[in-house]
Amino acid sequence: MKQEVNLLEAILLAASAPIKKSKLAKIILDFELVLNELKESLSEHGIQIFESENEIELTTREEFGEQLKEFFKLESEELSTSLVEVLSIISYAGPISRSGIEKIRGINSVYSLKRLLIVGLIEKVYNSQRKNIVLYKPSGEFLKHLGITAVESLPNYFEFRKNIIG
Amino acid sequence: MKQEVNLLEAILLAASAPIKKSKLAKIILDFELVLNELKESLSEHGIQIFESENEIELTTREEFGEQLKEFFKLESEELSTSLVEVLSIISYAGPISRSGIEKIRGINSVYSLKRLLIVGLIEKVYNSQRKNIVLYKPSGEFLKHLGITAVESLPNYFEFRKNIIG
Amino acid sequence: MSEEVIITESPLEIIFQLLEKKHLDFSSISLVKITDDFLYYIQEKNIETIAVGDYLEALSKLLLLKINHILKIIEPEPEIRINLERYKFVRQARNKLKNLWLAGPIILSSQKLTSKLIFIAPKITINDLMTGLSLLMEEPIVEEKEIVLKKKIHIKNALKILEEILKKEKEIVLQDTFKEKGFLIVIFLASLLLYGEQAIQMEQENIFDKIIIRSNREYTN
Repeated sequence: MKQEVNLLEAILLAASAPIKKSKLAKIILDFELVLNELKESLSEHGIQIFESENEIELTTREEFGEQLKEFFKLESEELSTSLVEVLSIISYAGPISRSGIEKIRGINSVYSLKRLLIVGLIEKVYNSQRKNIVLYKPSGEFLKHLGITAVESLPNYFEFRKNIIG
Repeated sequence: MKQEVNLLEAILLAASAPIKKSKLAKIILDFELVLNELKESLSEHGIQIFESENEIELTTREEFGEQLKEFFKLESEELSTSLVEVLSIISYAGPISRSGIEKIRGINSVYSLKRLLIVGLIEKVYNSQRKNIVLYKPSGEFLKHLGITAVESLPNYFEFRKNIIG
Repeated sequence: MSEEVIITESPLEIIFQLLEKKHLDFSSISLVKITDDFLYYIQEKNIETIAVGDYLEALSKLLLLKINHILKIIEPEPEIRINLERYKFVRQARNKLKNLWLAGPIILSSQKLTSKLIFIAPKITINDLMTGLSLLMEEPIVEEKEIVLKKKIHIKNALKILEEILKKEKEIVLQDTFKEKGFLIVIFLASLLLYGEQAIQMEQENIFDKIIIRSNREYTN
């Protein structure tokens, strides 16, 4: 077991990217168990497993955000008000379609969506029943930037969601 | 002390590249002590501190070399549609920058590039004039696998290239 | 990335800003008070062609509210108010998110650009490569088409054009004279302004029928 846990850790470091759990499960027996062990073994460390619905990744722990920002001299890219607006609708009311966003904003939002896709802050989700409907949701990249693992941790999430979706 | 050890670990993960000890010692008190603590805390893990005279780096443990290859082999064998797409763009429009690829696809492509680099299907090329710009081109091994020696031999090369570069 | 960033601000945002400037809430009566400001804003600003229709729609909702107010018709829940009520929360969410964004990045991934670990011949052939690419080229991205409409249209210019034409023609059929959709909308907005000044008459038999515009002015050539 210990071997498997360490192998998983090594794969995640080598990939330097999120990896599909389903792929990992193909070569790691009892994957879920191994994953939990790894999380456990990292609980006292400066690094952690960042987990989304389908993927996992090795990342830094949020409490070091400030210090890492300083060490690597990182700055948030300036985002225009329209971009933040579309991003907040997708974060609080997503997954949501383009027409849903446009109904809320009262304006064509195609440019903002394109830009957010390219910078990797949002992702497309395809509806399993209706393949031609594209929905948008915030990307793991965006959540990591904010230091959260799920949209539910956003401030006033449920209140804003209820009022925006209506 | 624990905090410092964890900070060091987080820095090393985020960089995933060798960092000068002197640079780290500027922000971490008792650096040597902290470094030893970190080595100690990773002794049972799949990742380790690789130390040279002036630098340290977080790397995978050598004993997993073969298994890592096994895993990425699996990845390479079943390339997802998005990986094939990026590979096609690089083959036909390369050498091309990351932002060039993203402009064509309309979607952030950093993780696809990382994956293709690991399995040796693409290579980095540095622009002779502007050293900080990384361009990507198909690897020689990949071309050989396709049975050609130069990208120009790809079917409809010039027509497709013109179409996608625009 | 030095790409042209096109700002398309929500008309609801503009309405909020106009209200804030006058320290008004968004009750129906306040909205009536800023209708002219909104109209003035549309006339003065360069609005992206892609957004003109949306601004026009917001304007029509405000105008409806104003007409109802003048005629003392009480509408239980004016649509524009419902939109603004919802948008108020979008603005709040936006401010929270903006601050969170600026405080980041908090969690970092490895920034490493990986390098070759192995080479494994993938199970793809030259043809797969070509297919991957042709799919990309054929992919019908509806959104792309709209991006072609990049030029800005100033309402003032549209007014000028419309007046020039009416000088010569006296009477035109709107849809036959202006074929391009984005432009048609702007001209339509301009004609509403002229109609408001009683400079023209507008006729439409049924909804979706063609609109006939007739000049009331006597032009001396």
